[in-house]
Amino acid sequence: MAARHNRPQSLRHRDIGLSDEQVREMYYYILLGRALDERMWLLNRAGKVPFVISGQGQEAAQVGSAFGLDRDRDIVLPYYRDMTMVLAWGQTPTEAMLGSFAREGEPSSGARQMPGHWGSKRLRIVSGSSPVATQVPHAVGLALAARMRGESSVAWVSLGEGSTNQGDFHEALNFAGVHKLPVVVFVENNKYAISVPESRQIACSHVAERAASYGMPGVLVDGNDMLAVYEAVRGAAERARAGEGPTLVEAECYRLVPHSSDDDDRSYRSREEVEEARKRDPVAVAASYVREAGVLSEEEDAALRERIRREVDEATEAAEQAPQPSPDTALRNVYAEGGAGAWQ
Amino acid sequence: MAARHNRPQSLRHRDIGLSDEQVREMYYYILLGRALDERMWLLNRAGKVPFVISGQGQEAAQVGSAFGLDRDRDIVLPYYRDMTMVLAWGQTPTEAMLGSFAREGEPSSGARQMPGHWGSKRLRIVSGSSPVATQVPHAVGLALAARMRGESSVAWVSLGEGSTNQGDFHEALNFAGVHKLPVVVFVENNKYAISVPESRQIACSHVAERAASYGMPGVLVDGNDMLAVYEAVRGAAERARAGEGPTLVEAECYRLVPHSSDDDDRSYRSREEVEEARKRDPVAVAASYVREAGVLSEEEDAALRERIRREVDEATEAAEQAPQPSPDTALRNVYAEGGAGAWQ
Amino acid sequence: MAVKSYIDAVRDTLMDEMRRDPRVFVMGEDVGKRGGVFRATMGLIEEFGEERVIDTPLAESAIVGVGIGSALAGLRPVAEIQFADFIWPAMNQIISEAARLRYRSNGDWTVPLVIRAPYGGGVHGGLYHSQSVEAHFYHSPGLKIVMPSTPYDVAGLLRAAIRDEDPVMFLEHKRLYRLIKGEVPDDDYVLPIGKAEVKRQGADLTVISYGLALHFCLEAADVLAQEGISAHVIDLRSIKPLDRETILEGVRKTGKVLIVHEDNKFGGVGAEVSAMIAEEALFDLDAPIARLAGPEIPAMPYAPNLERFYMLSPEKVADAMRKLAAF
Amino acid sequence: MAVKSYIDAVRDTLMDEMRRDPRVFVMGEDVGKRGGVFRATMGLIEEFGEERVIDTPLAESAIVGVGIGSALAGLRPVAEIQFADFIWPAMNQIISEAARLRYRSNGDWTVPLVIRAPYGGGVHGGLYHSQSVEAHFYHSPGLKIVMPSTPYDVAGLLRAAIRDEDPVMFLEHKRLYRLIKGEVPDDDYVLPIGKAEVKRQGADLTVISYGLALHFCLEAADVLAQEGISAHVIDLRSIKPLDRETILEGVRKTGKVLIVHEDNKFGGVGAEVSAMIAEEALFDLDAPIARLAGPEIPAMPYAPNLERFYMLSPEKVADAMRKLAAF
Ligand SMILES: Cc1ncc(C[n+]2csc(CCOP(=O)(O)OP(=O)(O)O)c2C)c(N)n1
Ligand SMILES: Cc1ncc(C[n+]2csc(CCOP(=O)(O)OP(=O)(O)O)c2C)c(N)n1
Ligand SMILES: [Mg+2]
Ligand SMILES: [Mg+2]
Repeated sequence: MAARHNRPQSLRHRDIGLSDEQVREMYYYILLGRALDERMWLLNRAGKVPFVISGQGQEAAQVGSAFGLDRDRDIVLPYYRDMTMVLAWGQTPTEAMLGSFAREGEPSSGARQMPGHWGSKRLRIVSGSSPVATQVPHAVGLALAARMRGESSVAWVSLGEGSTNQGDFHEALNFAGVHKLPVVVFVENNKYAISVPESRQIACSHVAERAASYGMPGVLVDGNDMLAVYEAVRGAAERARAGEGPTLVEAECYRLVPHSSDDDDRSYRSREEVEEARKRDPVAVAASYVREAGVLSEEEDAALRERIRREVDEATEAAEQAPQPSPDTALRNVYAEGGAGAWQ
Repeated sequence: MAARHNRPQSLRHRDIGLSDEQVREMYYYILLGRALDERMWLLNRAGKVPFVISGQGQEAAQVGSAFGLDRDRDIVLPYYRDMTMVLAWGQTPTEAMLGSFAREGEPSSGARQMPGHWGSKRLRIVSGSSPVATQVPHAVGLALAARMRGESSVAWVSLGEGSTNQGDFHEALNFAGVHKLPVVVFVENNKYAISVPESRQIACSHVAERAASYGMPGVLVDGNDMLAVYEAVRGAAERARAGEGPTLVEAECYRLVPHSSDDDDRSYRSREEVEEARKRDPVAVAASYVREAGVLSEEEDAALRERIRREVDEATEAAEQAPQPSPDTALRNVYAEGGAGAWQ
Repeated sequence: MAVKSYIDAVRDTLMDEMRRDPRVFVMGEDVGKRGGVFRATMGLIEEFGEERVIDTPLAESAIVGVGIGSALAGLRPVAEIQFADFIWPAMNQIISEAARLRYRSNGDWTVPLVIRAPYGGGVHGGLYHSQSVEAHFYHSPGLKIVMPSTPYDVAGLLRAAIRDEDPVMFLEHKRLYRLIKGEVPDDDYVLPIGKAEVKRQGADLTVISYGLALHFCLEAADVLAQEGISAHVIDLRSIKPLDRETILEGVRKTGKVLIVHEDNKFGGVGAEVSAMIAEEALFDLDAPIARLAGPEIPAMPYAPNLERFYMLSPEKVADAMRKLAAF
Repeated sequence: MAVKSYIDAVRDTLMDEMRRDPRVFVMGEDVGKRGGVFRATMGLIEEFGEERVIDTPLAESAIVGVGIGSALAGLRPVAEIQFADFIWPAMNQIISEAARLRYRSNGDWTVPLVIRAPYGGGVHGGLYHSQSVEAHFYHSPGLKIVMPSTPYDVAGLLRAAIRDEDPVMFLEHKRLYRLIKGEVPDDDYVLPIGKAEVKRQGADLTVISYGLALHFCLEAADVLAQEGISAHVIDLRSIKPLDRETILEGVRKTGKVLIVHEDNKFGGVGAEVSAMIAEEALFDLDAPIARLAGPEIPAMPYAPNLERFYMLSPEKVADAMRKLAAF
């Protein structure tokens, strides 16, 4: 379990080895992720993009993860809510918007996949799919390969708490545990799997407890606190790099919006519950941290938000103006090209 | 964890509510299971039966289970090593032998399945398959049905320790845990999955620890001790019947023989290790218990063994003389019969 | 007689069957308070409670496997797989268990289980919310597969599936949910599984289809009728078993066959239909057996024009029909 | 040139490829000290150690899924599924992931993974150690499926599979492991995936098969030759992609086609082969396209005479050939 800090907040980030600049950067990505996400909902409600799947409420967990890893060598397997993670990992707002609009040049899939299915070999972001938890064994395989080659990279993979009930989660974590592989399994527990609350989904009290089944440490961390997450993930990554094996990290968050733009959450949770959760909104938590820690003034904050608004505008415009991929590209990249196009 | 008993052995079975007669009966089944199993190997080596999969070393765990349940109402989903379990549950030696010889009248499958794939609706033994762990969700479904109908039956399901790595194990136990269903999941940990030792198979130190993932108690018990197993399974069944939900019981045993008649275990484990394990052979443990507890004299023991030898002979003879099922029965029972035999 | 949408026919039939038979219950992801992501189980939890409308954990193999267990106990579970695309984790339970329990126990144990799953594309679902899955299952003896194309057939066949003694996969084309409305009698009618339906009598060519594509075929047939080409159109309705008689009768009638499905062609349902015809009615044919189906790519892409490229349409079907008629 | 059994060709090729390319490694249940339950990996752990010969936990979805992950990293995993019958828990990883990663990333990520699995019956394996699984996979674009029938083909095609840039299922008929011996060149030859082979030239009818059944067809062709009937026999070798040219050439040559496989008929590989012929060479046919295949039961039973009932044999094939020749 993550240690609780009682020191004055203003020192926390330095205590855990983060510079003021790094904290400002983390804060920037949290704001950027939120702003881009909110814009996507607006575009959806305006009929411009067909679908949104949202990370609102999980931004701090994602940014904490990205900064806790080594962005120059680690490999990440994000899930569909991880837009803020992939932004912090190097994808651009325009790239994300190209996904929402499903336009040519979308880097993850050539607009073949729904939004949120991140991927980029260049950035070491492994292409994800929709069936949940399938990415977990992939992460273990990537970690296995790193070990076989004597590389020191770590594989970080994320999923929702409901998805930890899939067989693939179990099989993959056990494999990683037996072979002591350098993996960080990061569960973004946002309390719901579509409409099903954690209590009807998971028989134990915390996902982190599942780690015991796999002989690895389980770390429970406040997912609304970017610094706590940073510390937990960095610790897990260091452990992995030191050859001590995998760690399961559970970040407690709350899904602040409906499951997706096709969902209406009023039938299965009360407005009061959502309002209550908003009090711990990670954007607000981060904002008050940077303010109180004195790393960002009110004016700087306003300027930053303005810069982000511009970036989101530009991304939206660029994506909206991009053409659709040409229809015949649908036939490409089924197999390695240049090979015999035999009867399949 | 099961409590360790320090009282004089002679009182143990009465302390846990078993009569002398019941203990004799348990002992009888342990001997019968072993004798029948040994005969099957002889028949295999003589070229008379094509395949043996053996329960040697797991007899006490199986008999303890059968007696810990209510044989008049509970439902069992045994796995392929559970011959002694199904004998104690009501199948006859001849029925088991019909399976080995694959002859007409074999009750579990009409000789369609390999030996060891037990089944009988009459006896509430659910037909099993070869892919491991698929029976665990079935048990959960049977328990769900019992609860929906207000019946007080418990579903007992067994599997090997290696099989607890399958996704189905995880998914099923979580389902049972969330819905607090009356299931006893019984793992016969015989230390090997074919050639792979527990240490390369399971990342935690005991399978019983996995229970924590599913919000249920995990009980570790000496699988060579029929009384300890009896107590653990009876306790789990009582809990289930009282509406308190599922339990995971792990019985520590040792597979005394190769994986099957097609296996040669010398390449992956030492003879010394096997010899060492034989010192805790459940048959010997049971024999010394009944002797020391004074429930069976030397003469009675000899007579019992003689009776068992006869029963095994008779079963062998009956099965050997039974005809093969007629070939055209292969087409029967694909669908409910009487229905339209359309083009499939 | 009420006019209903396809999805209302699903929901109302579930409701009727649950009222009729206390052994019937539904289980799946979000089927409870949420009423299913498509609302196919809306209102059920209010009437039947949490015990008979079970929100399961997110684990398809358990959904099917626990369903099997309850069916073994004599209940009549209707298990929902939220999208057919997510059925693969349950493959082992479906193929090795549900389809085989009767056979492997020589008739002793049976699995009267229904697996409902929305399938199909044209809904901006991308690679993993658009798939057709029937061809991966139709090769497995022990299963039945039903794929209705109208609200009337949904009600009659879902009733049949729930009352069947064997496992039935009930595949609902999700594009049809709200696209198609039709008359549904209020009574308790049951349609036999394994019977196709001639939707339109014709003399020049025979078109065999099911699901959403069937509607495209009917639209195309209307267009062709105006061009003087008369199409005989068959809705398979059941993929397993297939209705040999109705198909062969259709072949003999026109001598020209076009099989149409959204799923990709290689090894799709059309392969077996064609092979059966080539085996049993070869000399009734006046033209090669044609198949019009999805392209050989792993699944339907998301971008609208890529999706259109994949999907069939009345125009694509009409073109294929014209070509065959002109042969 | 050495004469080898089918299984020795598997093992020796694995050994050669692991020596040649440090990226190649094997993983699966009992592949280490035990050398595989069929001994296909015997001796590998002694030479290459535990890091490249990995005994995995008993979990097929992880075997394939971890294999995929390592392939994404640029390694060349050869994952063994102990019996093809136990591949279903890995279905999601195979269909939704391995087969689709290149496509879904628009060519960015690739999965050069080989999945080896012993399949097929006639080995007293009963319902769950006898199955053919090819038809459940051949409908999925993105996969390749190879099913060699001789030691020569095993070596050439396994090499091709390991060097392929895409996922390949390499299905080995377990009855052939020790039944069939043949010459295998010592050099590093590679056979192209997707090419069938004419095993015997003939004029009266064309027999298309693969795996163990191919050998029955060749035996039957010998018998029929003595009766004056000349059979053209094609070994498909690759199920996906199929070799259109060689098949159509065979059809044109004789005008009569018999497709033979051990797997059950409905929706089996023969369905697509037949449908392709009915689509592309209908007017070359002088007889209905015949299929000889396993019966429509969930799987092969255990009792010897039930197994015989299921299995093909040279006699059963010869009968079907005679019938077609006489048409
Ligand atoms: C195998 C599978 N089954 C069902 C779905 C449909 N589905 C998409 S998201 C989701 C809920 C996931 O919940 P959780 O894991 O908690 O992640 P969250 O969406 O809450 O972040 C479901 C059921 C799916 N994508 N994959
Ligand atoms: C899904 C699946 N994969 C592989 C096998 C092949 N197999 C049969 S038994 C066995 C080992 C099982 O080990 P364990 O669960 O410990 O049970 P034990 O045999 O030791 O009693 C294996 C791998 C199988 N039956 N099912
Ligand atoms: Mg969640
Ligand atoms: Mg074991």
